[in-house]
Amino acid sequence: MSNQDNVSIFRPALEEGHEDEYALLNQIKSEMGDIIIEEGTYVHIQPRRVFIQIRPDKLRDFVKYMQEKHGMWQFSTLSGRDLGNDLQANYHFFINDKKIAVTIRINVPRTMPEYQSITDIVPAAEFVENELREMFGLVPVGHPNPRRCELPENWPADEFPLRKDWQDPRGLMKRSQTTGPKEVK
Amino acid sequence: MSRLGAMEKELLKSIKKKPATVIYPFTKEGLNIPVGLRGRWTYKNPDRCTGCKICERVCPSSAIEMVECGPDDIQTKTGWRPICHFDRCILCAQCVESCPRSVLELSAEFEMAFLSRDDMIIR
Amino acid sequence: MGFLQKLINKARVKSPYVFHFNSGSCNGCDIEILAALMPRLDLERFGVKLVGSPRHADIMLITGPVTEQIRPRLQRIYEQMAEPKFVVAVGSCACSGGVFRGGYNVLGGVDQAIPVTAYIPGCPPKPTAITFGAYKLLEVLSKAFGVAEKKEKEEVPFDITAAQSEGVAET
Amino acid sequence: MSTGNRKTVTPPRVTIPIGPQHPALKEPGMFKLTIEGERIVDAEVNIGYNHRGIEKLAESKTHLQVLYLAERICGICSATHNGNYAQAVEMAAEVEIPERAKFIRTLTWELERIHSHILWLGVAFHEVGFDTAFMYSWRDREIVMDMLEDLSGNRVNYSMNTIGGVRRNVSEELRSSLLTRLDKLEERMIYYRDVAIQEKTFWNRVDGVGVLETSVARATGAVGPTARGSNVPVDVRFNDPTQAYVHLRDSGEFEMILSERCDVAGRAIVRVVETIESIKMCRWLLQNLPDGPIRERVRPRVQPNEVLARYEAPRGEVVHYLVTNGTDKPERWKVRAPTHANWVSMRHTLIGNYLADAPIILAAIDPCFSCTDRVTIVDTDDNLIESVPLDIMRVRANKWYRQNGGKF
Repeated sequence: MSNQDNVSIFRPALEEGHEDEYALLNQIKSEMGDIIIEEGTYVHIQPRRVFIQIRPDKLRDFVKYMQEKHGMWQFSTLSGRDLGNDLQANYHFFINDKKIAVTIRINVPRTMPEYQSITDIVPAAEFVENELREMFGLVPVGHPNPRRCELPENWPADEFPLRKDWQDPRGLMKRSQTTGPKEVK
Repeated sequence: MSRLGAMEKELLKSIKKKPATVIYPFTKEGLNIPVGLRGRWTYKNPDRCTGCKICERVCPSSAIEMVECGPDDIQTKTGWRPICHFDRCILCAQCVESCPRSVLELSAEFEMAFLSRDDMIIR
Repeated sequence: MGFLQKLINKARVKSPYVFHFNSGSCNGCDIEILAALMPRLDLERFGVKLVGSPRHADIMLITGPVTEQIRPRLQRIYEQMAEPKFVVAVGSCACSGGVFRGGYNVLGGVDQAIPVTAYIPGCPPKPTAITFGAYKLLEVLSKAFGVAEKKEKEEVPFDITAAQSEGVAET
Repeated sequence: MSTGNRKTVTPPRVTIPIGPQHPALKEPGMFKLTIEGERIVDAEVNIGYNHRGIEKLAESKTHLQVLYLAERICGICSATHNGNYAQAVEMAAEVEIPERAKFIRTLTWELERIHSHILWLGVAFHEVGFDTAFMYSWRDREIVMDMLEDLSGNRVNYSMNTIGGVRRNVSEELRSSLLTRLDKLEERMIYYRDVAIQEKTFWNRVDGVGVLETSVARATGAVGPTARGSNVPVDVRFNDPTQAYVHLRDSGEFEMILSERCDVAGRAIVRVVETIESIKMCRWLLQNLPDGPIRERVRPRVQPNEVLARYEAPRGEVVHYLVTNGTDKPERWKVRAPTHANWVSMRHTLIGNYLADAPIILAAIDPCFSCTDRVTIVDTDDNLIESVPLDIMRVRANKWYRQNGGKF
């Protein structure tokens, strides 16, 4: 699935000093255990950080469950990662009452980078889901307002600059390393 | 909720006050020029420079370039010396901090305006 | 040069109207331009006025490394300005791209899109540096237009180190 | 039949794009307002004029260089991104920085908040046509700018933080001079609080304008003073404290500023009161400044890790998601700036208000703001295009208020 470098980035915390986080994670595991993927689910060594990896097709169910059961209404942001064979979307939420930041992540295969959009249940995700589609080519299916938001209008639709294999085919990065004024008509 | 007087008192007070404006550029009096202001990049102590290229490597905007010492320069150990393309310099002073022998400095000179990018190379 | 033309040039140097354009900058230079127009350094003493439309302006102050999205708009606005027009690049980004050199969506400097008259380096330049830049540009312009004043104003010599040891200037 | 000749007069629906030009301040952005008569019925935000590809650029730079790149994301919250990135790398490397460094870092952050809020206050005064107070507040902003310049050596991009601590120490002399100037600043800020609340020139223009209900603010993920002005208790300084905020919270002297008003006035009050609170925090930090070293050596290669660093910037929550991979360069770095989170809620604050209020509502979220400058009015019926600079728009707005509001 994921390449070897990414396995080692997980630095789980000891139970001691992170009781609240473990209590939350264990409750979620007992109630929604069937959709959680153990590999990327852990309590981070930093205080108040929980990372949960779930099955991509259950994202909407899980977000709804978290909103109803745990009062998770504060949405921070959405970030993508390129893992090689997979693309990853990380939804960063913050549970304001328990003061715990929850990151929900899904891995989707690079050949079929599609998953269900959550903009209708979390309106705040509208801009960032658009941004993720532009930058990584991760398509949120069912997004109510898909449009270009960050990249220029003349950007080709099949180029995603933040993917690791984007090799700058038009020499844009070299062009901006200017050393003197350009002759303009 | 609303009442008169919060603003009017202040307006009257300011009649007696000195004007807040500094009459720069005719005089620099009244300007705040603190110690350690990060201004123009200078190659201050060329005799100490060894040409180690650390400054070139740490510069976030690749403003520093190492060139071979000319005949008039003080010859460094490796035969290279830094020059600064000041149009790219972001005045972060990381080169000053990273330099092991305090060769470089950002001086307090802040009055800079150029008509061409070629004039902006500091040797 | 006719008398009328001379008068117009003189007026132009005495009171240049500036237009400020952000071509993808971080706002640092923008607030410093604004700070130069505020009570401390009141750039309006030189007759400099910030206007909202490029059609009214003589000088365009540009900040930022010129992103791909803003480039056609920048060029269009430059074309809209009436002759004679001058462009001042304020800040390192506008001069050369600064720390954003090598980005895929920036051009790296205003001079990659439109001709630039003067560069003010600094990240961002202090309001005093912007004032100095404006002052210097006016000097250059008045020479170019042949309306330079005969007698140069004498600058009061000022010792920076003395001011620093005095400590903080009172506001 | 008489009814056959009757004409129903509906106000024409007109779309007004605002931007992307702006002679005043901030990022180029574009707002498409759809209006019926004087009412805004829909609003759409277009961004991307300022996209510089920072996240891609960062992958080719070392952590130390990204620190300076991060600083230049936003010139008004430069210490925010700079410090938050430094703190993210420290968390990833699992390094604890010295106490004194934490205090100085927090002090820079808080001073920056003061300058940013005074800047906003000035802009808000300007947007409602109260230029006297605009000039006054910018004059007094120079006090805090000088403080920051004395502290760091630059007025805007402070470069105070480095990985493992801060770069400059606070001398005893500077400390006492900062404390004196904080007193002066506090006196001025209390005065501006009174001006903001009691001057009807300002109050009548912001009272009940741009309402954002608490529930909407929660759902749309509003952050910072926009959310706190709608009584949503989000403030990372108290909810998820790092650095010296842990001590500030534990001292119990400081509290989160909330307002139940939900309108522009609420946001203004939150900001002004927060500035006064920030001044108190700065004083507390300077008075309790511990002794010791100011930096810790951190090896340039950072172990593989992933961190989520959060900090409350002047405009709201900043999130840096950093993945390191064992080299001296970041593998992935995601930045969420606060204004980005506020775009979604902006639509709701605009809808239902008068066009005349649009500049102040746009300014009220402090949207790295200057987007509001040149306005193009496009009449959908005959494609008549009229270009209106914001200052003319502002004059029209003031005139409209004189005719219809009548409270001046």
